[in-house]
Amino acid sequence: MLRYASRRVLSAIPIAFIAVSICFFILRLAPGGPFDGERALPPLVLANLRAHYNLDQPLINQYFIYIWRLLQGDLGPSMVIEGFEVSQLIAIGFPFTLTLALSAFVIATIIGILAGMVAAVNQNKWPDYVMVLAVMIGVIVPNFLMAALLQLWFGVYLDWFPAGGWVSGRWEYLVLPITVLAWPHAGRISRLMRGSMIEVLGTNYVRTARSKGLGERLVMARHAIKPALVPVVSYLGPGLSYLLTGSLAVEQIFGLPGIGKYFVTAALNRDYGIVLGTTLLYMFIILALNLLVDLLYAWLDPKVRYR
Amino acid sequence: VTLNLHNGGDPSSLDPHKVSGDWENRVVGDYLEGLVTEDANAEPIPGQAESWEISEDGTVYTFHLRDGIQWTDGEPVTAEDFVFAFQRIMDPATASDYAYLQYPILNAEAINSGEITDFDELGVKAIDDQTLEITLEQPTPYFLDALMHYTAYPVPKHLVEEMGDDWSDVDNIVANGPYEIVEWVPGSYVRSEKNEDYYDAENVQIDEVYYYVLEDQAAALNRYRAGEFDMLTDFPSDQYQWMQENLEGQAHVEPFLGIYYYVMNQEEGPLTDPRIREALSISILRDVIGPDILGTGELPAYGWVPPGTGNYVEEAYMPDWAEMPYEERMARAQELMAEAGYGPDSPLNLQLRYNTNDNHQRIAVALAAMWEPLGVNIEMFNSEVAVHYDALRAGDFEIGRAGWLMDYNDPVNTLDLLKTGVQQEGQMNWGNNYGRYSNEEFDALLEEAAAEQDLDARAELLAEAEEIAMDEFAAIPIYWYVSKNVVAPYIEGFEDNAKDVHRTRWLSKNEE
Amino acid sequence: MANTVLDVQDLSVTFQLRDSEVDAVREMNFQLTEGETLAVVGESGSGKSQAFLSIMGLLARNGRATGKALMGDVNLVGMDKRRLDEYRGRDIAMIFQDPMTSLNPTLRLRTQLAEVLVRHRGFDRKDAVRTSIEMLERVGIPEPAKRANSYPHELSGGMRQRVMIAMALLCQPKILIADEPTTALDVTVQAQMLDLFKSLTEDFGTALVLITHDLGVVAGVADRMMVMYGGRSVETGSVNDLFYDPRHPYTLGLLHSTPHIAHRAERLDPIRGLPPSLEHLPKGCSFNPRCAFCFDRCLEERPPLEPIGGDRKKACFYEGPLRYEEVA
Amino acid sequence: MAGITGKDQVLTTYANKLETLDAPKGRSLTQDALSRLARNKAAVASIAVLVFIVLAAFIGPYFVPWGYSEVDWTSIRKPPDFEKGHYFGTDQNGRDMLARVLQGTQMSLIVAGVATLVSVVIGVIYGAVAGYLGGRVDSVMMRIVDIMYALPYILFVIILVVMFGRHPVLLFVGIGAIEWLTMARIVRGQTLTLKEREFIEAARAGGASPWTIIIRHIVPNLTGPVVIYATLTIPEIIIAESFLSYLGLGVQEPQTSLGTLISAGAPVAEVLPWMLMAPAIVLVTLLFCLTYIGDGLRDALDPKDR
Amino acid sequence: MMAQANVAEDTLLEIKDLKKSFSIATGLFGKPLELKALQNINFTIKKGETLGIVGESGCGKSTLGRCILQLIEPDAGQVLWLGKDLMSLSPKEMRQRRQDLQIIFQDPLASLNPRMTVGEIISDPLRTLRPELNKRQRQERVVRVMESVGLLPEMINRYPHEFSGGQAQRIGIARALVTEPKLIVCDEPVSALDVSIQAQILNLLADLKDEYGLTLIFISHNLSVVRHVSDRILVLYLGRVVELATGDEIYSTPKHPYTRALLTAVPIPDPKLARERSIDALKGEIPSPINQPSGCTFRTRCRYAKDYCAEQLPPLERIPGNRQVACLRWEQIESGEAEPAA
Ligand SMILES: Nc1ncnc2c1ncn2[C@@H]1O[C@H](COP(=O)(O)OP(=O)(O)OP(=O)(O)O)[C@@H](O)[C@H]1O
Ligand SMILES: Nc1ncnc2c1ncn2[C@@H]1O[C@H](COP(=O)(O)OP(=O)(O)OP(=O)(O)O)[C@@H](O)[C@H]1O
Ligand SMILES: [Mg+2]
Ligand SMILES: [Mg+2]
Repeated sequence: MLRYASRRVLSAIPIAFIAVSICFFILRLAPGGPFDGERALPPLVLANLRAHYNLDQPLINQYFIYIWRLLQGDLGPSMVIEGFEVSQLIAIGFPFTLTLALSAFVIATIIGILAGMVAAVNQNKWPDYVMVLAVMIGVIVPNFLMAALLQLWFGVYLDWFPAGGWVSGRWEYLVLPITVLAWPHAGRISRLMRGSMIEVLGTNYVRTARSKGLGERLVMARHAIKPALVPVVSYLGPGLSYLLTGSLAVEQIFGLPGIGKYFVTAALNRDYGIVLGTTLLYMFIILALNLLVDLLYAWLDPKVRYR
Repeated sequence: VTLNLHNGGDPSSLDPHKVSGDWENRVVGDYLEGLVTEDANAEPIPGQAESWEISEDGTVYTFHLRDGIQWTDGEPVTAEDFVFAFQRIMDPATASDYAYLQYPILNAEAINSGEITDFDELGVKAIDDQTLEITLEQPTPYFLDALMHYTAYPVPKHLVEEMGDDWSDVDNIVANGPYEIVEWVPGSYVRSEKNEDYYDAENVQIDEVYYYVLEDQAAALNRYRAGEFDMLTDFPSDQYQWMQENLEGQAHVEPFLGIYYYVMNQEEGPLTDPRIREALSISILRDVIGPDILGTGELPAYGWVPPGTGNYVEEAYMPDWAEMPYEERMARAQELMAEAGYGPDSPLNLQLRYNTNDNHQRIAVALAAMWEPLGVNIEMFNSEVAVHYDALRAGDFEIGRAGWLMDYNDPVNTLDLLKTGVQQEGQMNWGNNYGRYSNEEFDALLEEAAAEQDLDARAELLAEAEEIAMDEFAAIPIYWYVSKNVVAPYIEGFEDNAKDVHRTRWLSKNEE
Repeated sequence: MANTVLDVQDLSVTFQLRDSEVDAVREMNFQLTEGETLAVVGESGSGKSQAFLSIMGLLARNGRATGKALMGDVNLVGMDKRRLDEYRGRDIAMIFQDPMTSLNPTLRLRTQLAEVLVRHRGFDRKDAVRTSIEMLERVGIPEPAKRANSYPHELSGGMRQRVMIAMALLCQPKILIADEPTTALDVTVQAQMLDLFKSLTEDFGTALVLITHDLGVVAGVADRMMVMYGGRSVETGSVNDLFYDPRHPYTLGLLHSTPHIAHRAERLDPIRGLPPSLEHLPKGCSFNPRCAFCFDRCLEERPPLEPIGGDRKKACFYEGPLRYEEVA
Repeated sequence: MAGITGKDQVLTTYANKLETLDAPKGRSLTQDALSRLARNKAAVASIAVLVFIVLAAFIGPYFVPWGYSEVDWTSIRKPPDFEKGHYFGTDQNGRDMLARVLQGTQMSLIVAGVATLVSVVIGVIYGAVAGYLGGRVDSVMMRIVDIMYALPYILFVIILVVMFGRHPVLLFVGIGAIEWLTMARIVRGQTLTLKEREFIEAARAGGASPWTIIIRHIVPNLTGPVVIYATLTIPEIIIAESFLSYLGLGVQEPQTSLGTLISAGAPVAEVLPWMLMAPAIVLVTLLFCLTYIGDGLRDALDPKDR
Repeated sequence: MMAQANVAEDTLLEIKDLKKSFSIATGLFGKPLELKALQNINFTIKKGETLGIVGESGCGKSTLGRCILQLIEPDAGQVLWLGKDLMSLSPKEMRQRRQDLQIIFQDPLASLNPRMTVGEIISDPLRTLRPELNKRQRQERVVRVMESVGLLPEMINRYPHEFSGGQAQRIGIARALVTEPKLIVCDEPVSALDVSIQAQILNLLADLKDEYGLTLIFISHNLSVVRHVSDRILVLYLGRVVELATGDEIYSTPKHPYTRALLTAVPIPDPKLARERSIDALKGEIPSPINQPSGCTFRTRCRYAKDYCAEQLPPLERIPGNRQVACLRWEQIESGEAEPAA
């Protein structure tokens, strides 16, 4: 297992390299460049700019320059946010996005699992239907709409929470954003949990656990949860990545300083540096997460073995 | 006293030579000041220069700097700083987007293009520490206006020489304007504090400014309503009516120097036929667009130079069809189409490109509906900004939407959009003339006007050019842009102006 | 007479199928006394397991039980699950037939064993684990301390079965239901297990229900025996009576089909015909299509389970001597 | 014993008894599931509502007074007006919201249907193959998925449009291309534990090839999570569609979709509420129905449950 | 060796030096332990023969069966089917072979796909191995095998969890029989069946054997059953063959002390005899396959064990009467020289 894990960790580097390379070339395939805006720049200025960012060189040279810099740990400059290096932007925004996404992730995962269990135990009875209603709202209502509505209701009408912004260390600024992020995640988790839980509740080993008179709660908590978690765990990786990228709408509506927006806007702006930088970052997060998920599988189901 | 300003986008930089947007202008214009600066109405008034003289032929400007002006690190602001700044922005290595705004200066273009490598040949000279002489290529009536632009701001030579581009990092940055930058959280806000060393500091009322980043206008309005912002620099036009009813007097909608228009490909395809261009243009019911479709009441545009543009003729261009009843116009348009061989039975299929945006889409939808009776089938094609302009520049379109906000207050700024392209390295460079309209007479008039000293005569020449282009339907003007601000009732000193520049220096907050 | 620990009255179990119902157990009646071993034998599919699962409140979701199973004066059938949990595992425990699927594949044996003690005997976890390991040792698992850390799939079938046994024994229940507890065990280990059961009944007065097909096992340990066919008990009585003087043709058939280690017959002698379908039981006695002694009445009327002297009961109308040779 | 040997001798006794019994017909899980689904009240009610929505979306447009692209210059951004036949009001272009909602629903139903199908098929097969084959194949296949997660998805879309122009099929490809990734991960996780079950070994003993095992033994046992996740994918697809359309791939004006209508309605929720309400109510109803149907299907496809 | 001569035409299956060990993970980061499940297994089976395999629980019987069918890959050794090594076959060839080789799994329920009806489960091997049959023909066969194992055809649409243990076991048997294989590995095929059905199934197997030369490997704990069906019996202990002889020989003259112990423990279906008899169950710790004792693995429980048993691993010797036994002292034990320890 340790060997498996370390092999996966080592393989992250070539994989990230592949991802960055693919991304690099796809990016250049797309028409338009970082300096295509509403107005055409005079050709001279444009040429100056392109020279400044080495964009006047043959593509393959640019690629090698990028990779060479990357190997030295330099993610290069942002082409649209000119005052910053990509690594600076990530260093500023990423901790925030991560905090936001992780808090939402943890809260939502726990709520989702519990809700799913409650629904499963009361399969096709009213708590099940109510639970479905409550959590599915988060899944069904698109997050930009949810964000706008919550902002209006709780930020403007009721004025319970700030309508936006972020002051370091003040939790009330995060309540609405986290709610918007967490709700759909909790919804999905609870759906997956409900389904697999129902399946597990029908197995012979749950029958055995019940025969021991453990009480329904303990049967759930100890015997049914673990095997039922498999699909939930499968979803954790994609789930967190949705949270990271999905924070775009939340960041934009609540005016938060995260990097979620770069995942989308940088590609639209053709800010090559940021796109590549965030892709790289994202790649590592995904790889780490999925390694964790794979290890979790082995923990959940001891029969699962990796070579 | 703190001003919470909704500033829209995230500044890409604080270096005046690297920025390009109005949201950056708001921040940069508060901490740096040029020779000339804006008053509350955005008219030029003395800034770092106390006074200036202009030579007879209008090509040499001599500026006298104020006494005792200094950077916030205590270094004096000298004429040398200005010389350095102008040289820096023209340096190709700086790769400044907007360097061309200062091309009227002698040799500026040549230096920026690398033809001249000796920066000292630039027409900006320090006579002594407090005297600066700027020489122009040719007389330029709007040059003082151009000097208000951030491309003409000084930079602290001593700092830039010491740490290069890093000088504008928040830790290093110095100011010579009414404010100094103290904090920048990308994606969130920039914070400035009042510069006590500023020469007019005693009249500056606001002590602290937050320039908030928030691109979502609806969200910004919500935060304004929650009391988190004092001023919005934009708002969703759909909310205008609602605001007029519920936030009486707080929404400011004013004419703004800019034009929203459609370009037509005049190099190839059906739109090379002027009859079709005419039909398309006259069949647009422009009056419905501003008030109903957009909701902010933008005025219909029939000409090419925004009303209120300086150095221009009194009477704006107005084609005779503009006054015709709409039915007549439609009848005429149908006639024209029929002449060109199209009609409901033999429809003309056109592709309309616009960049992804709600308002652009609405206008495209409305226009398509207006053109339908002419037998024009519009296929709508939206794409993101980069792709859209890439296609426009490449001439890869039939009709496309475009817009122009004026950089300086002079008709040339928009008329240039219709100038024939120039031959460069074996290729035609059409610049911003996406439709590739080309008329020798028009080009000649512009050239003539450039050399004309007399402002009135110049204005006439330009007006003539405008008329030529518009009569040939070189493009379809649709509406004049408006500026949209929301200002809390307790903010004082806010003056509406056509340039939509409102320096914090002039504002004050009336807290009971 | 010893105390009656379990009194089952008119127990029936019905399963809902897609478009029909199956009566897996019908009107079952029996008593279980302290320290007694009751062997339940019978045809596969005749409702042995389901009868006892229903007492434990563990029927599948589509199953329904009616009747009574009195333990003292509490009726276990249809009892609220929360109250039932007070008894299950402590007073009444069950060893399941299918050891492979009855152990939780995701938990270590240690956890699965110890939790009963924690729940019912108030042990703390450490003690519970220690006691569990001792129990594993008693059921003959080698290196029990190490094995307690394994997961079920790492064990062979027989080992899992012994784990199941250990689990049921931990609380020294009053009633132990062992559903084919030794099928996966080799004879030496089986003997050990049977010894273990014996000492349990003798030392602690546990009443043991031994569901099995191995008549050898029945002969070895059981006091009384109940034979089931088609969802009903067709004959009950002491082991000796039933082995040496079976009164129901099905019991006789069973005894005759058993292979014997001592002599190798060319062919075994099964009961003719197919087991009945519980969905459409034949009219009259459900054994009638396969019965050599069947006569008219059997086709029309269902024989009730009636006492026939001693403490025996049978459900058969045929009163003559059962001599298998006569019909064979 | 005819079945095994062709000779009837051996088991004549049984055979005789069985003459009377007809060999019953085999029934499969799907047939079964349908009948079980019919017994789930919430699911049946949801199906009824869904059918209504589908009918309204496809037939409704023939019965409403306005076309979805027709502009009524006299009622721009007007609330519901029964006299003019704008039952749901009009949008900022003076188009009838009812007509647009119907057209949008139709579009979203088609897109969601096809794209869900694409993503489920690809995701299930990909995930099951990776999980079942395991080892190196699994590693490579899952790393490909990881890379695809990391690459900025919008770029693909942009390039797709540039390379192939805009074509409705591309929309499905585009959406399917993201949504299958998660499905594949879930399926793979499930497969990892399934393949260790003994009945898979039994299937191998029965000579089944890996492919057969995946299709016949693994996939049916995946239905629970797959059905559930598929119902979760649908809202995502509807939103993704509006985003892609926004970027220029997919549904183009004057045609519309539920997601597009909602994104247009969201910013004016306060001032032109009818623009949000109509599509939002349809979407929410639709998705709730699908959720309950999904639950019902899951339950119905689980043989242990009835 | 005589092996060469033994490979007569009628040798169906030959196992040579088969080894299998499992690695047991110990926590996430622990070093895995090695569990030797099978060690140096050698034997042959002739066509039409039934080989019984008995042995303690956990001694590797099921593992052996799985290795023969290539369901798990042996670590070493050969499995020769008609002289051809199954391990060298390509997966595709092996799949074809499976028509001739079938297995009845020890665990009835777990080996049935919970989402297939009985009909589908039984016809599943037919669908792959006999693609030439159409649906109707398959259905017919399925119904017939179901009858022959005592399952009612009306149950064809039920799902596995709706069956009793014995019924599930019969489904497994039916699945193995349906392809008309040449060899069946029966892993505890009748353990959950009542004696009457058990007798039916055993008779069925016997008939198939007589008429079609079906070859069986019959794993069971029920020695009476094994005795009844087997021509020869192989006794396994901790992954090693300790004795191999014909059924009659084993039962009348067991040579290995473990075999002896087994036989004395057989329960007798006669209450009086059963009670009178004192079973001397094997004493002592059952050794763990992970930590096997040195020398003879049985010595820890053997009442005849001597010190030298701990030093030398007894080889599987051929002894008169074409039997094989792996005990250093079998002759002494037989002649009564060896004194059982108290
Ligand atoms: N997948 C596995 N991983 C680890 N160990 C295993 C595995 N399968 C079997 N074993 C071990 O291999 C040994 C032999 O197991 P096997 O199942 O062959 O025993 P068996 O002789 O069939 O026993 P039983 O009669 O109880 O079924 C046992 O000690 C068991 O714990
Ligand atoms: N969940 C269920 N749904 C429908 N029928 C069921 C269900 N469970 C069991 N049955 C049926 O109930 C009958 C009794 O099953 P039970 O398990 O009690 O048999 P058994 O006597 O224990 O047999 P065995 O000795 O084979 O284990 C069987 O015919 C079986 O098919
Ligand atoms: Mg049973
Ligand atoms: Mg086994």
